[in-house]
Amino acid sequence: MRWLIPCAIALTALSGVAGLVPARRARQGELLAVGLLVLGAALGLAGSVVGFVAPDALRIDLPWSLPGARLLVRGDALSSMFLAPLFFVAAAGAVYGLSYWPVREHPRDARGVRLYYGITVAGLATLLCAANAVLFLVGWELMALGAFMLVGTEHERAEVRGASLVYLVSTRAGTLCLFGFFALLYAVTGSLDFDLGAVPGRASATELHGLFILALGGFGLKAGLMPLHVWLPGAHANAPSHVSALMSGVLIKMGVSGLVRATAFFPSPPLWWGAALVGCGIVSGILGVAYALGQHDLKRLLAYHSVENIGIIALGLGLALVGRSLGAPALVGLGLAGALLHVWNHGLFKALLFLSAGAVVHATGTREIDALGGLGKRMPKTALAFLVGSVAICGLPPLNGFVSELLVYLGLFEAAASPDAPAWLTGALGAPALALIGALAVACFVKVYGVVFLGEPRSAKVDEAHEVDKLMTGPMAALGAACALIGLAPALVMPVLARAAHTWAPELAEEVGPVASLAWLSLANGLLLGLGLVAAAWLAWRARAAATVRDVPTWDCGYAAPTPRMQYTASSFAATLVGFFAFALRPARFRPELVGPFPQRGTLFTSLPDVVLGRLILPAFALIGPLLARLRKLTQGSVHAYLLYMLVAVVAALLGWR
Amino acid sequence: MSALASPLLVVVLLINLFLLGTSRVRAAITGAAAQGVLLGVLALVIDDALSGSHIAVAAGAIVLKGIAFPALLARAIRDLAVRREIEPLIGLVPSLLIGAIGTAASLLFASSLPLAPAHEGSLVVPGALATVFTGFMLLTTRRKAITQVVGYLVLENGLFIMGLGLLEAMPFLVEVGILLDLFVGIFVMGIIINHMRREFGSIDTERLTSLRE
Amino acid sequence: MVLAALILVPLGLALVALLWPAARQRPWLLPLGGVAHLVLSIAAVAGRPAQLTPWLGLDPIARLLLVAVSVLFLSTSLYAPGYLALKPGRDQRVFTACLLALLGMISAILAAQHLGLMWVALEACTLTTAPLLYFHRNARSLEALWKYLLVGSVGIAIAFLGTLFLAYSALHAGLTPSLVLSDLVGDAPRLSRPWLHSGFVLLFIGYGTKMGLAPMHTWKPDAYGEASGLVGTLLAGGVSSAAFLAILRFHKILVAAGDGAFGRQIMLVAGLLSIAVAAAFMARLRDFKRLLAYSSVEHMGILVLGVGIGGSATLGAMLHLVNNALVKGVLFLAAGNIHRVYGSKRAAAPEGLTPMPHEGERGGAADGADPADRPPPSATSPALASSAPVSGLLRRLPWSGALFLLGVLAVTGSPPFGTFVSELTIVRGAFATGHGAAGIAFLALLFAVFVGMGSTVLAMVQGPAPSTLPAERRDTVLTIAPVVALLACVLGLGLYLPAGLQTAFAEAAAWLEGP
Amino acid sequence: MHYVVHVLLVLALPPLLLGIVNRVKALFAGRRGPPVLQLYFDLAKLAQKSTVQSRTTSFVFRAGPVVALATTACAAMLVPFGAHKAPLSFGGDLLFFAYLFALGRFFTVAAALDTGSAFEGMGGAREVTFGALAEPALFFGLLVLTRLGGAVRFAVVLGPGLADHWVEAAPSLVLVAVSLFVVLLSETCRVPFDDPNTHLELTMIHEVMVLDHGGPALGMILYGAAMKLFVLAAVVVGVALPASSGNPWLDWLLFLGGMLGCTVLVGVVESIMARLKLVAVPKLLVTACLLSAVGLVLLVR
Repeated sequence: MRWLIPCAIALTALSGVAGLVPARRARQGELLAVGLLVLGAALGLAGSVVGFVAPDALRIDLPWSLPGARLLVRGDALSSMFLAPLFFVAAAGAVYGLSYWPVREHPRDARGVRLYYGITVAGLATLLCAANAVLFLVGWELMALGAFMLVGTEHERAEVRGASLVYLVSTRAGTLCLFGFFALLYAVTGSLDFDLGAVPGRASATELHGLFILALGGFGLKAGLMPLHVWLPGAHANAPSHVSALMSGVLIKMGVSGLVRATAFFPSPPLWWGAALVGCGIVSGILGVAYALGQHDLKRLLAYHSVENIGIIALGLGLALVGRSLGAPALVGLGLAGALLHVWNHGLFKALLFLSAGAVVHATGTREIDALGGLGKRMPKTALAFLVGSVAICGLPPLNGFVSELLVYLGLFEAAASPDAPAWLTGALGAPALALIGALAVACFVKVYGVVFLGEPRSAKVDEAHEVDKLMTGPMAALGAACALIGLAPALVMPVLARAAHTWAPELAEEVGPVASLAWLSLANGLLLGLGLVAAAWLAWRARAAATVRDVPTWDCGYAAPTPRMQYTASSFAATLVGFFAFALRPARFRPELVGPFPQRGTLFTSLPDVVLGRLILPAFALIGPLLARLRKLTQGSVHAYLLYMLVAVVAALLGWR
Repeated sequence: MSALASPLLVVVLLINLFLLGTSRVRAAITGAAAQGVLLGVLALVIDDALSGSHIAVAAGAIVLKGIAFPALLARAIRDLAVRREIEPLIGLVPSLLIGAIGTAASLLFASSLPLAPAHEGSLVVPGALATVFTGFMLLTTRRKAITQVVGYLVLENGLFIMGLGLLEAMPFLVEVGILLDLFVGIFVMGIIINHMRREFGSIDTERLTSLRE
Repeated sequence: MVLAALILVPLGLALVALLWPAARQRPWLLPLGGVAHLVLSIAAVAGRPAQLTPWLGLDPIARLLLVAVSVLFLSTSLYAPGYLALKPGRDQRVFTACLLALLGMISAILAAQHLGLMWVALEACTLTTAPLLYFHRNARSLEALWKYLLVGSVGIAIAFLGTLFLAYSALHAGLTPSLVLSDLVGDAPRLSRPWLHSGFVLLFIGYGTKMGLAPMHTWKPDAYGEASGLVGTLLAGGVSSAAFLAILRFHKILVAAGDGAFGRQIMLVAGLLSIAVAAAFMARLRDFKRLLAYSSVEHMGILVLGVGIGGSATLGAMLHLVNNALVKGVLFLAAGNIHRVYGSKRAAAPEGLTPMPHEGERGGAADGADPADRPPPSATSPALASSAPVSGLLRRLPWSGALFLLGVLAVTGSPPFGTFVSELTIVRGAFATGHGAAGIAFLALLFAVFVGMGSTVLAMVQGPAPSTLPAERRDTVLTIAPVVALLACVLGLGLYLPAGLQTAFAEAAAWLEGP
Repeated sequence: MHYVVHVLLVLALPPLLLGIVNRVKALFAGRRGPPVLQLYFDLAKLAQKSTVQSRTTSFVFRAGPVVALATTACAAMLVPFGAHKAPLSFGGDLLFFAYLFALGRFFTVAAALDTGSAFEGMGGAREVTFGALAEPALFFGLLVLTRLGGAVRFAVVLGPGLADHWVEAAPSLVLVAVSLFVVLLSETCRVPFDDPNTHLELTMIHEVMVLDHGGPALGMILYGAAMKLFVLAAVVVGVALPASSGNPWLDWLLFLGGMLGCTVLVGVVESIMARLKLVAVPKLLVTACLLSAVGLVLLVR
């Protein structure tokens, strides 16, 4: 029993090794590898279930000879909360990878992808159940480095190289912040083990601030909170799609889990922690979706939506922190439950979206939204999967996205109704912001779904696209079903959430959250579906009764010969909304020079490069480089100068230190 | 501590200034040789009691510092047809000034260090420091490899003076160690200078600047 | 006796190598010496602290270092025959002999309890290294050698002056001056402070030159840049560590004198300075061997910083001493393989951290044609002419490339490598002992270093491989297996410390801190 | 019993509202105008017609009207009419209500894009753009109401308690009522946001999205639009006129009166105002948002 999760970790870690077989046995090899990984994932899921019902059953505590280290494994409800989606999505992605990235299509790197995939999953699981800083950091870095190798899979392309370097550098920045965080924690508590609520008694104010800032830096970087998201779009866009699914669905949540764990140490955190998280959440949410609106690259767009959803999660977590500072358990329960449930939901529907996007890329060979179109007829299953994902990610009923956002909303309205200023400010800013985020998400996903799957194909390659095989549609179906299940019967997950929230804030009651109203919500969803079915049935009946003509062109207001190129493009669709946010997004427009009555043929090209990366960080690097280069004048190879430095050192030290 | 020591040390200091001021390679080498011989004599007179190690060290110093190395360097000049002028990176007058300042500074610095009763009022420590400083000056301001070697020689002379202060206290092995090591050091440098001439056609170390970022 | 053997056996073998007629078997004297040395050092460490003469003996740090250096040399010596086989027509006789002599001298430094003897041994190291550096016999290696020798000898001279000061401090206190460590430690409280302090400063700078601490590090990039991987390994892993031990022995005297704070203050500043200088010079540095040199400067700084912080950071420094020695082997040997196959020490231009036009759009990343891409100075020397910048290692040299990448990750302190544990322990110590600012600065500098190394190394391992390279140049078992072994050691130290090692490290830290 | 009335009203009344609006406009224009029941006749006619669908379209195109109608009907079940409870009421039904319309918008626009026509794409873009701006206004309004009521459900915020709040919090409630009315106009695509009877596709929002629909589907769309007007008007009336006499039947009359008033108001606005330039629309929506925000601030200070 207690070795369930360690076994799962070992299996997943080694699964890829089975794939390292000579080319002619490659298929068997990768089947075996994926089989092992799925087996490990099954064990892990079982383990996470155990974690919910009997947390102590998973506890392992062995000595470890490294300084400050202990093999302290803990599978409490919080860990399980993150372990469950990890293993589910990982298994789905692995199966999908069998026909998305097989050795026969990618002889050079498919084995590597499978190997690093397993290692990444193992690292994720390790860090989730680790209760000692050293063990945690080992898992953390296994995850980070495995993911780095995965991002760099197609490193012959310059874009991929750039993305993987940015990813590597920023993940290291995060890891170093965590070094600082744990070191400071050790200085305060005298131990590298995570024992809840041990800190604040001994911590000074500066130490508290330092701890939170370091945690926010380290975990926020991984989570992709604005403005720490710089690595995220490139990495998600350039990794193989099932890897993007794992990264966006699970990996970035490790930042969230870290923040949840770190804040759990402090029973009464300073108020500004929650405020800061709420602020980051709102900014990430709004700007994330605004960036997504302006993207031309299907996967980059989805990546920015990860930033948005992390923002929503941060909003919920921040609300919970504010509630904890003010001693308002209702806010704590609703905010945390909403955040944690959104972790699940985003894991499911974002993985679903990336897998179906991957299917599109696999079938058409392009990620360029404005080059696609009309795929709904050619890849119906993929289209349906993407539709489900879109509705879910927009937080629309009757799917799961709405449930978690509902919980966050209820918390925010609760806060808005409270007398003290921090609380009602949180609510008054958070709720409309969340509404705006939702509406923008609708705009964005209508755009994507419409332009990619509806209308007419915009290029020949797209015209002859075909549906992908079962190994790819199967995982999508599983994820979609999970979305629908949580959406239609949210009351089922409430006990789990309550358990997790209780682990985070023991002062909370064992069952938190409006279970009753969630049951009503299921009823309302049922009513919605019923009405929809009635209306659909009536329409179908009428259509049968009266003749329906199908083979006519779209009525284009009298224009005789419409062509696919005349369809509304994604860029134009989003232009107005992007314009509203131009002050923050700085969109780039390259418009042709039109002169004379009969101007030359020209093309308009708009793009939305990332402001933080493109206008802040890269210029900073570009600035520092030459400065340091000037420093090099000190070592221009003259041995006399070298000896002079020694003389100066001697004199300075002798005069300085006696 | 015999009365002869301090005058000798004064002469050593004067030779330092001469080394800084001279414009001729050969003169510099001769100066270094003279300094070596002086140090040998100094080793004999530094302590009242004359022990075997004193004689050994003195002999070693005179033979190596006073004769062998200067001869080696002189031959190098002849074989390598080195131009006779020292080409300093800073003018001779400035280097003289800096040398004088350095000597003064080392006197001051030494005065801040408490002396053992045996050496009260002696110039051993300041002389050593000043000579080391002079060696450093020669190393950092002289273009030719040969003159840099001379600088290294002078630097070692400074150490030697410091060592004399502890001659009776220091085990024999270390003294021999210095001389041996000095010998090997100069020897290897000589070899390199040879190669250098072959590789670059000159021993002007200012040209050795291809290794850089 | 064992200790004497540790020094004399390699020297004897060096003599044999000089006299050995056949060039084909000669390199195999190195593994022989390596095995013998490992056996002897294990015997020496396992045996009770042998203090047969007051002059030779092993203090706890020396025990650690002795085994580490022995392992390092063994793996290097296994690498050597394969390496020399690929370098026909070079003077293997002197090379082999000098390698063995170097091993003997390093052991002498470690075993010396007499500070004068230690000094002599260190100087002898400098001189035995000279022919090794000049192995390639071209102008660049000659220049490197000249700088190495001049700076090194001056440093050694300063160290000698410091030793004399130390002795004088005893003389002034009216004690019979002795340079035997135990005596000095015993009399430490009575030593004359002014002499002790200035002596320590001089010794720190002198031996710091051999260690390669900034600003005395200037010889390092040149020497390591021109040295073969073998020599770089022994210099960075062996000689530098030995010089560090030398400094620690004097620090111990300070601590015994109750002046530990004085030494720590100096080390704190010097350590941060060295890391900062290394970080600054690593930025956009495309010559990967010089990059490794600066990395060595950085890690010497980390060692000194750890001791300077004190407290539990000292233990971290001890761990880091061993880890760094081993990982340097991985890096330099792998880099040697790469250099041999590509004939270039220059990495391709990195992608990603330079501003790119509408980033991410239409796959339009910067094409990496940056102005700094002019032909490197190395192209002037005939051996390296017409050499493409290094890229695509993972495709062209999967083994060496992967090992180099892993080595860089290890040297930058990524979990689960041993360096991670040591660096984390140092940071912990910094915060726990109230050096929070130093801790933060240390982390920031580590990041800067990582950016510098990471961007260059990624440009090397990733990307398309140049098609111009002759196909017969590839990895061989002899040039890979030792590197793998070393990497395994580093990884092992990051995952598990056997009880024996654990106590050994603890003793080392205690020896340095305690009375 | 009253639930049955509720459902009947929702099913029967909406087309009448549009008739009233048109009649008001006609009166202002000095015409007799079409009969008040005209929309009923149109719906009956459309239900009989056969349909023509572009070959480009897929099932999404047919799902558009269905979902739009279903969501509106479902929303109608959440809103209390006057003093009468809604059939379906639970904590958070306000939010469910708001998101139902978002769902409807999603599928309407998707259906428009399914035709691949540039004009309908244009209309869809405008729909989602203005919808996104209307959302915060709506939520600020809801915040005010919930802060007054104390729970996030219609039954509480529009309940009898509201009447008392009108006493102490009149200013904010007025502001909220106004901004909700503006939201109503934009959500139902009335003047000044959109002109239901314009014939220039370039300037339309809602009408252009449904260009390709015909027959029963078009009927559903018209019916759905009318019902949307009805539901939102019910909310506005609930806020503006929370009075309740003791007698339930009297309350029904009160409610119908309020609805009539609201409808006439819509008609008047359409008659006396011109349609705004598209670029000016966001300004109006932001203004509405600010109104209710100010309402909130007035409440908490």
